[in-house]
Amino acid sequence: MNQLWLIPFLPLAGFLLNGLVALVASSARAENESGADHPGAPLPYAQRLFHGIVGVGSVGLAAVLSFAALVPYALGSMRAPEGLAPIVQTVYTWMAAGDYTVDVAFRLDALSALMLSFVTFVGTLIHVYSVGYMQKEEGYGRYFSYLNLFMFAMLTLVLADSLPLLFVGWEGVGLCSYLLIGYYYDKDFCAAAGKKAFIANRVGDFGMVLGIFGVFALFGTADFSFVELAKRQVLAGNAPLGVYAVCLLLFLGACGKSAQVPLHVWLPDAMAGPTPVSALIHAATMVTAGVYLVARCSALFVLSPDALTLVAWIGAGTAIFAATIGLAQNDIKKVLAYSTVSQLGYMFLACGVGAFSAGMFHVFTHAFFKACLFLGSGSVIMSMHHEQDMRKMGGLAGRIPQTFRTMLVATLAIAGVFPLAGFFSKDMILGSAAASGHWALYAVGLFTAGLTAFYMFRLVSMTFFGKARGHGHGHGEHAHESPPTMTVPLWILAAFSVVAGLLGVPVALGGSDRIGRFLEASVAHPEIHEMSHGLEIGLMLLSVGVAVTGLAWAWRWYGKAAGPAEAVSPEAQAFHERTGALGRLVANKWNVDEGIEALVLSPFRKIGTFLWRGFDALFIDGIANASAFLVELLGDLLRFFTTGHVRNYALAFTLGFAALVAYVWMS
Amino acid sequence: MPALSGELVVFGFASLLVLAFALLMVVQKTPVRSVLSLVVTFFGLSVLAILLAAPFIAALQIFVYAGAILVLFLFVIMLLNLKEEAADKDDRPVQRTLGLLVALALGGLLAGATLRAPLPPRGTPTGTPIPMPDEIPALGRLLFSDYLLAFEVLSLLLLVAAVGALLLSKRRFE
Amino acid sequence: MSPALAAALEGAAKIAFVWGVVLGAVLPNLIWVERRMAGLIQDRPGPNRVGPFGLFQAIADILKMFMKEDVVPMYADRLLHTIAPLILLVPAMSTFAVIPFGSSIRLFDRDISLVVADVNIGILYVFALTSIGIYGLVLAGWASNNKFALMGGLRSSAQVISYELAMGIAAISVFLAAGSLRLTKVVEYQASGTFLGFLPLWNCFPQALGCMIFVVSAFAETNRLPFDHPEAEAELVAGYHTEYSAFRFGMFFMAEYLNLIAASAMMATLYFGGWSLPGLHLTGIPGGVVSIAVFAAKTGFFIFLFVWVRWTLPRFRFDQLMNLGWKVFLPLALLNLIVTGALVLWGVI
Amino acid sequence: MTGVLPGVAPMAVPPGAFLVVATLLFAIGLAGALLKRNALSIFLSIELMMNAVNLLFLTYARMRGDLAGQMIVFFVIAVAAAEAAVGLAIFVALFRAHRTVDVDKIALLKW
Repeated sequence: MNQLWLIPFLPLAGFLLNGLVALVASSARAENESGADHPGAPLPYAQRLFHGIVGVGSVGLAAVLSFAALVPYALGSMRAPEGLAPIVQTVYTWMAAGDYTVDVAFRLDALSALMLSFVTFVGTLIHVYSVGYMQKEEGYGRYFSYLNLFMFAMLTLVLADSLPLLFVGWEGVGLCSYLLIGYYYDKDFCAAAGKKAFIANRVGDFGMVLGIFGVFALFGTADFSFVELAKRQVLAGNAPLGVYAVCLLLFLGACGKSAQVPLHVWLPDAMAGPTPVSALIHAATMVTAGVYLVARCSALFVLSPDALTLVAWIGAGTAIFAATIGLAQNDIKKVLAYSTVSQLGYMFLACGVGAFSAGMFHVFTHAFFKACLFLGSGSVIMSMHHEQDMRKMGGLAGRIPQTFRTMLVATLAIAGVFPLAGFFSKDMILGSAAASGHWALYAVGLFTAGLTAFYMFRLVSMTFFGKARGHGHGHGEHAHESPPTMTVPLWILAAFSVVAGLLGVPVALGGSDRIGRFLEASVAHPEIHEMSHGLEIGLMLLSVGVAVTGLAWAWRWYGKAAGPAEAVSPEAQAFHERTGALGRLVANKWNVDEGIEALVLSPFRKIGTFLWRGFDALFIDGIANASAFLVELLGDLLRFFTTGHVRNYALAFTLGFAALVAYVWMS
Repeated sequence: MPALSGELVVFGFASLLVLAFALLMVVQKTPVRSVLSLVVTFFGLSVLAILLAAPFIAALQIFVYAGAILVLFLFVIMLLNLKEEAADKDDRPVQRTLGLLVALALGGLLAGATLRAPLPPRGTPTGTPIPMPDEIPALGRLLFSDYLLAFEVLSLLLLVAAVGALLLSKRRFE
Repeated sequence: MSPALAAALEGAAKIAFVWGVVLGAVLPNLIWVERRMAGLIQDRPGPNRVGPFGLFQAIADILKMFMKEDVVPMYADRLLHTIAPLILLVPAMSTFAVIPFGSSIRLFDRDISLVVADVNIGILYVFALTSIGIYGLVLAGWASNNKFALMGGLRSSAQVISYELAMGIAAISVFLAAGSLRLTKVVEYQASGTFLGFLPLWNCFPQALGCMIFVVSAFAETNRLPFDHPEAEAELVAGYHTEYSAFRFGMFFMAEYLNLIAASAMMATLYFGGWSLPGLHLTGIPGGVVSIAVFAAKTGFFIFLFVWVRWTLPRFRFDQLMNLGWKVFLPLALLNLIVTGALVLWGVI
Repeated sequence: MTGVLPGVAPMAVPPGAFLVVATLLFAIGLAGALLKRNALSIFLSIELMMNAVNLLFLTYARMRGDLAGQMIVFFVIAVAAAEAAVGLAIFVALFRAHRTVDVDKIALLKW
């Protein structure tokens, strides 16, 4: 497969096609309906079919191509002792400054191959799912064109061979996320959420851009050949400090994109978008771009241990922080959102302790079960007629069995129950944390694992067990299973969240840590002194134990909640009363939004108001008005010379000309 | 002082004609008559042009200037039915006297200046010599080589002028 | 005798010859011919009293005109009213200067080319004069202080200007083919070869369209039927010369006929080979004489055509006239010019 | 003094004479433009000035044996045609609006 560029450009083609057709169709409808196409008008079936085929088809084709590309590569590099050299294909020279050129070049190596595999695969499934999920929505074509555009940007990001090109994809996915969060732009909170996401990402991108410049300053190049240079420690700039700064800047970008504290605020609000979007962009693919970036630049990060420590602690902090918030949420999607944030924290924790391959492994597995969970929640919400409050659900296990089973599997996976995917990846993270001697981090991770298990099973229990709460039409009693276009992807994802972990069975369990060896080629590996297998297995048992405890606890508090009215058991209520202020704080998401409002936004508003009222209105306008006044004065004086008699003008003109001639003659 | 030749006689006659009728054109009160005197002036000018080895220009002078432009003037005058210039005397005497003075002064200045302007020494003409028997092909070649751009721009200008004239002379602007 | 004097004499002789023939022989007989033709076409005898076949009718008319009183209406612009006919007449008479009426003749051992002034801007000269003629009409109309006259004058000038365009552009293609503005060169070009192998290289064959345009426009230029709006009796009494009488009217009359003759001569020269006749290559005196005869014959034919058409076709409406000129002939002439230009460029012609 | 050209007979008339005629003509035209009140007459005077300039160009062309002068005259004539078309159209419109073309009666170009 020697045409890598086709992979991103197929979705682009899909985007153009869908977008154009949607535009033309909607304008046509607007015309013959004598007005803007009024909301809720379902598209004609033929057009829906077209959009579906183009949208799914383009991405599916891209997926086929990418597997055609990466499978041979993966197998080959598995056999080769050192792994294969990365495949780099230059499409054309993007910009040339002096003797330095930035090419539009695509790179296929272990890292991008891994990303490519699940991005295209999960992406395709979610496109299929969307066909079912969005069928009643208006702007069907718009939705698919955005989704295709996102796939284009994401694939560019993954395949890019240079930081500038990666940044293009980076911004592209940011844009698409903004567009899709604000998909229901006629609802205020959706538009607001979109803006919030965009601005939070800007903060990150600011660091990202500076980071790119920094990399260029350090290595004299911005394409990924700098990784090699970093491995051989060939540095141009002021080494230790420079590296530290660049790492922090790049990590700032990663934080923005991957919703790490304190830039995580946008991700929960992003749930305002359609659920498949949350699954694709805000769980499986885009938000992991930050981890990908850090893994890409791992060689650089390794050069600066301080930066790595910071990464690790930010990750760990985010993990536990988000997990605590997740405990107290009642909106099913919000819970999943915070769980995503917390899992991302895990990944950064792994990177921080130098286990980049472990981080990427978790990215990989997480993509499957989190996507599965989100899609499942989407199915639930749809069956509940767009009810998202878990307290109004309950007892759905019997009504939507397929959704229930798939979600249960995914929950066990994310909780880290042996032998599901989540277990291996999470355990690899905790193991390497312990192995690298950061026992504090390990403890945090372990505790978070417990919390994860708890809130996830809380979600499952409140949704599916007990009796149907809520009342009136369109609730539990009338819930019905979703169409196969939605359930089939659920099953596939569930299956993968079971088996995906087998890629990385640790040596201790008689496996051979394939993923680690696979990624060796492209990510750095600071030497981790091995632990004895006994200790390792012990830790595994411990984490499984913690997970099971969490599950049991959640079942005890929420699973048996019987009464039609109550969502939670008395114990839970009691516990909540006992925690008091702290509990309220947690339930209120630690007041992060309020804090940002108070510390950042309101000062900015004040400054802005001052610049407007004081500086612009008084000073600038003052100058303008003054000059205008002067000109007017001058005009009042001069206008007495304009008699309006053409002959006067002619005479004056001639006098001037005569004077000129006289002057020329004399001189 | 060159010998009195036929050419000189023609020149004297033509230039007298030109100046006389130019003056007549200015002092004339009736627009129609001033147009006519201008026509005569142009005749004289074309004679001068022939003396200056520019018969093509001479023909154009009559063909375009006298034959087209001034006829247009006549048209407009007749259309607006302009008779005698208003009998009431000029209400800006200053303008009148001053204008006269300035015109004379400038005329004198220019005459002096042109006469003092450096002229190429005898017998060393610069640029392409005028092929006496038929200068029209030479002009044509020049027009379509060195002056091509000007020529094209000119054609555009004429088009614009035609359109503009049509628009302006429409009865209503709506 | 000195060459200069000889040249002067030669020129004088030619002028005398041309004007003598035109004014003395052609013009009076033309009047007669026209009236007799009218009679013939209208199935009546026509003038047949004065002299044999009424041949002296023209002379009688002219005498009458000179004897009548010359009336100048009140409130007319005397000066202009007086000179207007002259302005019309003089150019009409000057046109003949550039028309080659014969090949060349050898007399008093000097070659005499049979054209008064062989200027290198022949055609431009002709058109310039035509455009001057307009003034005569306009001023006659304006000076008479009579609305019919004014109408006639304006009409005629509008008409002449309009058709001058089509005519000129049609003629340009001829000069493109001949490669010179000299009328002698044009004639020589037409005498030089054959068209399609069997036809003489007269411009009427390769330039058929241009020829048609030129001929029809010539009718308009000379204010002849079917384009005689300046003096459309039915509408304008007598058009621009309503207020003219006696020999001033005669001048207009003369001018019209002179223009007619000149136009015929131009057609013969531009499109029908002038004095040349295929397969006729005499030299010396007989050659010159024969060439003059040939030229006279061709011109005569066109004069006849003018008369014939006048008594055959009715008058157009003025708007029809203008539409024909601007919307049909001008584009056609331009098309013809472009095609000719292309052919010349590719060396076909 | 005369620029003698190959193929061109030496000028029997001193070129200075042409120049003087041209400048006088220009002065006359200028006087007309400044003194006349009828817009059309002013326009005519301007045409006269243009022709004076044309004469200058022709003279210099002859003196220097350079066709460029005649070329410029050609362009001047063409431009004059365009100018006349537009100018006269303006006068017609003006007359429709004010029933006069006396530039003293139409003094709109002021505050």
